[in-house]
Amino acid sequence: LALAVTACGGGGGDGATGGASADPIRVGLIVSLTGNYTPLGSEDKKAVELAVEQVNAKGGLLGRKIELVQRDDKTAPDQGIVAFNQIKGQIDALIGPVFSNSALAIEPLAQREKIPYLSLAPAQEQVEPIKSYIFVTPALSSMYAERYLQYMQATKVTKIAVAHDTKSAYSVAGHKSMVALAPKYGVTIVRDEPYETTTSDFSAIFTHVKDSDAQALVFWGSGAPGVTAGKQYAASGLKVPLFLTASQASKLWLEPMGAAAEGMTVQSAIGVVGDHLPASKQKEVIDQMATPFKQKYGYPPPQFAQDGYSASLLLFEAIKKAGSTDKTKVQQALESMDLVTPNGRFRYSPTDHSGLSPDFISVNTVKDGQFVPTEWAEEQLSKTVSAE
Amino acid sequence: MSDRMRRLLPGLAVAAVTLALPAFLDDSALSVYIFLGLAAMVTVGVSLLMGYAGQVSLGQGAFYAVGGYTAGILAVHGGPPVAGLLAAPVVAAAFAVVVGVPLLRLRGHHLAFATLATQLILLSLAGQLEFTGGDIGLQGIPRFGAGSFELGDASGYAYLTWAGVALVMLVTRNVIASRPGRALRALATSETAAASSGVPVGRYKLVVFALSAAFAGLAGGIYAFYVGYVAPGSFPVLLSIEYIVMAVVGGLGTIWGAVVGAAAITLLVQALNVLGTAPGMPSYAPSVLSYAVYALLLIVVVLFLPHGLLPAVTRRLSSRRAREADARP
Amino acid sequence: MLSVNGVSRSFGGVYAVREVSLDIAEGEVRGIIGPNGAGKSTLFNLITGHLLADQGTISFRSTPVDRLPPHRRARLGISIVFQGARVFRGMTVRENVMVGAHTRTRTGFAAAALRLPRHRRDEREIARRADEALARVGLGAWADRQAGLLPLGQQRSMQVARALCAEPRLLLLDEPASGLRAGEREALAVLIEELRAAGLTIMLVEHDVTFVTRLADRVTVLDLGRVISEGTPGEIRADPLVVSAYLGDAS
Amino acid sequence: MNESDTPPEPSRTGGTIEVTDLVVTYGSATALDHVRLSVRSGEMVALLGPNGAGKSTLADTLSGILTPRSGTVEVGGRLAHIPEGRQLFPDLTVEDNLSLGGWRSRERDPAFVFDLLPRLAELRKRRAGVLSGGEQQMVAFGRAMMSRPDVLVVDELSLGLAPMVTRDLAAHLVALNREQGLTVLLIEQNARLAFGVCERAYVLEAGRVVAEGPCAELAESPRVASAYLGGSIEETQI
Amino acid sequence: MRELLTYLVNGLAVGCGFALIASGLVAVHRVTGVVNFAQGMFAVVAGLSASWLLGTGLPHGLSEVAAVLIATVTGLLTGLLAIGRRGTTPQSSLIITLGIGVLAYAIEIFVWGDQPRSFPGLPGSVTLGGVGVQRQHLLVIAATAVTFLLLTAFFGRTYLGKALSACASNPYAARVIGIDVTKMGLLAFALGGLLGGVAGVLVTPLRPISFDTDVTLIVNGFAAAVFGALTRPGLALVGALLLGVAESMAAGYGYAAYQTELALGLMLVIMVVQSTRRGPVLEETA
Ligand SMILES: Nc1ncnc2c1ncn2[C@@H]1O[C@H](COP(=O)(O)OP(=O)(O)OP(=O)(O)O)[C@@H](O)[C@H]1O
Ligand SMILES: Nc1ncnc2c1ncn2[C@@H]1O[C@H](COP(=O)(O)OP(=O)(O)OP(=O)(O)O)[C@@H](O)[C@H]1O
Ligand SMILES: [Mg+2]
Ligand SMILES: [Mg+2]
Repeated sequence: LALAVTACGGGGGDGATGGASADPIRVGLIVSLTGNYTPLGSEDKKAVELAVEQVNAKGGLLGRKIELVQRDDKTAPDQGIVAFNQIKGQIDALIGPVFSNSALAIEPLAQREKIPYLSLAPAQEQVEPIKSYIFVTPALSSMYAERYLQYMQATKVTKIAVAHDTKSAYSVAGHKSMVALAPKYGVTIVRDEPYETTTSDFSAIFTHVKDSDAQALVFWGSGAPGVTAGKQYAASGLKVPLFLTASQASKLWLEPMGAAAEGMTVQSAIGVVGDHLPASKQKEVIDQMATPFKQKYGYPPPQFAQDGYSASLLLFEAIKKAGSTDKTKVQQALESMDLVTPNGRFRYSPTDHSGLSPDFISVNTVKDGQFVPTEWAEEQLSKTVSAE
Repeated sequence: MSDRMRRLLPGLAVAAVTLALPAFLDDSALSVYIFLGLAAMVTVGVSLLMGYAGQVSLGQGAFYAVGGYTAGILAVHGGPPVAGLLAAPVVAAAFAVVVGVPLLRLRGHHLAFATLATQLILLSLAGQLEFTGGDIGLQGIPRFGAGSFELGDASGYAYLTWAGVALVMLVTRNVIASRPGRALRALATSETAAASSGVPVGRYKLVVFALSAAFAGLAGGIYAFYVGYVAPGSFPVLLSIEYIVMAVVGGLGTIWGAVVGAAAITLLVQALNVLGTAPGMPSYAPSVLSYAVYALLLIVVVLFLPHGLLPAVTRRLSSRRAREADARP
Repeated sequence: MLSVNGVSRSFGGVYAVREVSLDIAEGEVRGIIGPNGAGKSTLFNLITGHLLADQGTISFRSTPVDRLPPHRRARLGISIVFQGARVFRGMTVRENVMVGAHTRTRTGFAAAALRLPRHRRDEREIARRADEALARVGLGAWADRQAGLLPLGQQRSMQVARALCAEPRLLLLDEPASGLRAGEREALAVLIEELRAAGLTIMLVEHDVTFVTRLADRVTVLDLGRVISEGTPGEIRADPLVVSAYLGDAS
Repeated sequence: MNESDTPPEPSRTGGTIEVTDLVVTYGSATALDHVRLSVRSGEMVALLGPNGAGKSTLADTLSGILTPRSGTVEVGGRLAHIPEGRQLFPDLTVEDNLSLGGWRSRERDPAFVFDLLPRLAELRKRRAGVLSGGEQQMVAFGRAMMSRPDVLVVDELSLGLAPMVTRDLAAHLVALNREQGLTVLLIEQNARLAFGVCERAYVLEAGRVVAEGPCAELAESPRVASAYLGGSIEETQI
Repeated sequence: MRELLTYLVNGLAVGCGFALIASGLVAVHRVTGVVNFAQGMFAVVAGLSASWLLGTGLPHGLSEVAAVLIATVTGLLTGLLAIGRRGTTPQSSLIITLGIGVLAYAIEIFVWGDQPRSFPGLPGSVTLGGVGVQRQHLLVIAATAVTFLLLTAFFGRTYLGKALSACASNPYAARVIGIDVTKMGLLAFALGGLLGGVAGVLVTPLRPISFDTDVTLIVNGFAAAVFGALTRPGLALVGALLLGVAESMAAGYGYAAYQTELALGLMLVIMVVQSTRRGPVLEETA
């Protein structure tokens, strides 16, 4: 009996709130605050909270304050579902998990309940096929793949080796896109090197690449392997350049790498290199987030924070455009969205729920512990931002 | 007769409440209720395996996963859901037999490691194979149903889950209070003495291993239909450890203890999630609260109620009724 | 009944049992004595199958049992009371003894899970038999106690009850009287006499020579893993080899 | 309570045991009920009683493993305890088992034990867990001697030992008692053996002392004689 | 040939990392019979402390030593909770160490945040017989060699080491002969903390550490330790090296995607074969 009472208490709590015309606008936020994805989820949370603060400071939206209803998915799909069911009755829209397994578990429910949903997970599968209420905010790994291929074409790299983490959806998808798109850019993959997230020794990969005629090694992976491989690359005596993807574009990678990072090539979202952009709408938006974030937390916003912030801006804009929190109207507003965010300019459409294009990705080299866009990237980016 | 009634009464009362509950719970509470039931199902198996037969498994999540993937794969390929649900425990048990034949030669910590490794290997494979959907997982599992009937709403799944729990508890109770059950408890303390009493130790260990796997497999099957999605991330190794924690906290070697443990942990976790993410909490609150309070309560319970929640409560009750309650070693 | 032919077993080069041959007749009580470490318990373990012989063969009622695992030998009717306490802790005394009857019933997992009527009948029958066995060893009043908490002496008696509950044809007793007081020893001796009268074959390892002399038809003496003497209790007591190796001059 | 780390010299005056109004319980069950017992320096005292009387409980309390519910336990001098059921370190060698016996006395060299029990010298490198029952009992005895005790509590000396060995060990105890004043509390199933070596005895039943006195007197009592001195035990003379 | 050597050397280095975690598990289990699931946490605490101390400007060397000390104290505190209360069974203690591991998450996040940390170790690499090896890897190998030599000698040769082993072998008997089992257990936990700390400061420069890295560390450490039955340092080292080399070889010869399967599978096969060869074993008569 006690069990039943606590079950009600624990779950039902405030489930009765109708939601429709209650005063504040309620935005759900489900991210990983415990478990493996904590470092990602907690950054998302900080950024979304910041965006909400900023809007509320300006009087809110449609004259109403925004209130966050948060839950932790514990880096587990079933907990994501529990969390979603707990808050689905109270919220007008949802910003969802950064862990793709959780995201994919929640999305069918959100679709069924017709709740506009902005996902923080980069998995392609979320928008293939398109579900009308589901939108993705991080750049998909296919875009990072394509951007690198563009860069290679420009710098006359035609033979590459690719390493990817078989246990990470992000890098599996990135690798897949790279394999698929390479011919289009005249690039051949001469070595294909899988590894696992827990791998702590990459000498095998470097040895294999050394023995091939690859002109560059593209390394797909996030978290610890990025650092481990980076350090071992420096020790391996490998001569061809190492290309790292946007997961490494933060102090979390730079700091442990120290001097070993100098000269390495690392992709990033446009937000990371805001300082190097010409004055533009894009730069403004980036600063609008980066400055207060840095003030508050003492470090520049990492990629995940930018995803969270971008998702918030997209959602707020959609509500503004819809003129209400009516879920169908917000969904429609999202499908015709055109908005500049720290992640770049989103152009959602009924056939495109990921909205970004590779143009908003920078290719950088590390100089004095900073990410500095390559000449090619600087040129490309300034073209992109001035086109707006 | 009246004694029998007195013993049956609490059980019946709990059963009645359990049955009535889904009608009163909203969706949010229902999903907790369902996951609680699934955890209880697996934990009863863990309790049977560890508490009665003395075999440690740190990989019970593997059987949960096998059940989930079995039901999921069958359903995605258009198999009838009922077949999927029936296949889940059967395939899980068969899998347990296949790995159990070599692994159950190992004892104690070796067995614990072996089961853990089994789960790691299984997850790793599931994350790479085509037909399991790789790391992204298996999406779009249809809802459970039979013929033209489709189990749509959560309360249906709640009934299904708790029917499963009841079945699992009944089977476990019947087994432990019987000849094979006695033999299991005997081999838990002395395999040699059990063998010389005629107990086929190896075979019995295998059967109980398979039985506990079947429980987990059944839970996994229901999970797959309810969630409609299974992925390697749904069955992390930590989950297996959580089941052991549940069994120990509730009271190892008691059937109801497994359910109490599963309920206590599940509800605690939910309560802390709600509390930690409440508006106005500092940004570190969710993780710090979830971890610290959970851990402290766990430590306190294990230190001060070493036999678990349920035995602690029943002992208090029965020592009030009659002073007869044999101290356990 | 039981025939052991040239059986040897060594541990890391040290022979515990060396070329031992024995023939036990149906209904016989055979005493086995010998100094500490002579190989008596090892011999029992070879007969029950807990250890496998390096050499030699063992057959029980004309069936070779060398390849059979312990539980199969138990099913043929070989029961043992181990030296030291081997109790199933966490179970009551009655349950401990009921495990002894494992070979006498058939209920499997499926029948148990479904609570078939046969299972209920079996259960009642075993419980009754266990109580009977407990009464015979004088533990009737202890049936519902936790076995692990019994004092050592009681644990040993309980093992005897457990072995009896299996209704064995051959009963191996490894120092059954150790830890028992004079009065309790007397009761055990009476019980063994009753069992012999009922036709049970018994092998008895014991350091209490008076006890063995009283009960055994024949006595085998082991030393350093070998049989050094065999005969009636009287013959053994007179054998100078036995006196110097085991009994000492004082007796 | 009983940890006086005296130097390893064999002490000439034995220790003492003084137990007053001792109550020891296991949960709700009372194992010892207001037990009073005293052993003077240099005395050898037997403790008899049926199974479950509480003898081992008393021994465990004397060596500080169990804590009394009430009453006092005073041990003068260093106490060594040969526990029921041998209780060796099964994973360690015989030699290591013995040398650990000298934890308190800082005696490290088991040579004198090997002199006393030559069988152990043969087994010195063997893991204690695989020894035969009697061999283990010898190690348990030797381990207790390694601590150069003033008081020795023996829980079932003859358990599983061949008669010759029992006699040797009993003789050794008597010798130690006579020559070095070792105080001994002997819990023994073989009452003839116990009465043969001890001056005084206590009889414990159901946690209470029901009789005490010089062995000769107790042996006269018909009750004691029938329960503890019955016919079947091998005669043991020293 | 050069390839083989590369994989071998690097595999050994990785294995040594596992071995250091295993050493702590063995130290604690050998004395207390407890499988210390907080062992990985000690390494994490040391890694995070070292990176934090370096950040405050403390020089290398000093920071690492201080971090190891912090881990040692953490070990002691863990021991106090896990075995300090009389009558706690090893099984209960295991769950408590699990709880302490989780409690530590909260404290670590509170103190150091939830982001991974790392710090530079020995910079650069050297070439040995044509094989490039990070200097830090060599340091790990050297430290492991020293640790295991000392540990084996301590438990196998010294009187105190034997007394410590006796505590888990038969706690009752240990108390009978006058050993303070709880005190010895605490000593073991402190030693476990120290060993975990050493592992932490050595491994953190190689791979970033965050509060929950302990899971990865403990899984590999546990695998290695179990190989030595959680009591034998030498075998645990063998197990760890086997695991490391198997992973490295799998990656080197084209099975990188199946590293986990192959390495763990190999461990399982060896364990099962060992147990089969041992044949029917008798339980000890105690
Ligand atoms: N598993 C084993 N490994 C190594 N040696 C063993 C093993 N089992 C027994 N031994 C040795 O074999 C010899 C015979 O042992 P066994 O137990 O058969 O003696 P026993 O005659 O029963 O002696 P006791 O009268 O003391 O019980 C002993 O020396 C013993 O140390
Ligand atoms: N750990 C325990 N928990 C509960 N009861 C116990 C425990 N240990 C012993 N007892 C009980 O305490 C009483 C005294 O036991 P003890 O072992 O002291 O008897 P004993 O005189 O040594 O018997 P024996 O001659 O058989 O060795 C017995 O009734 C026993 O059941
Ligand atoms: Mg023997
Ligand atoms: Mg006793």
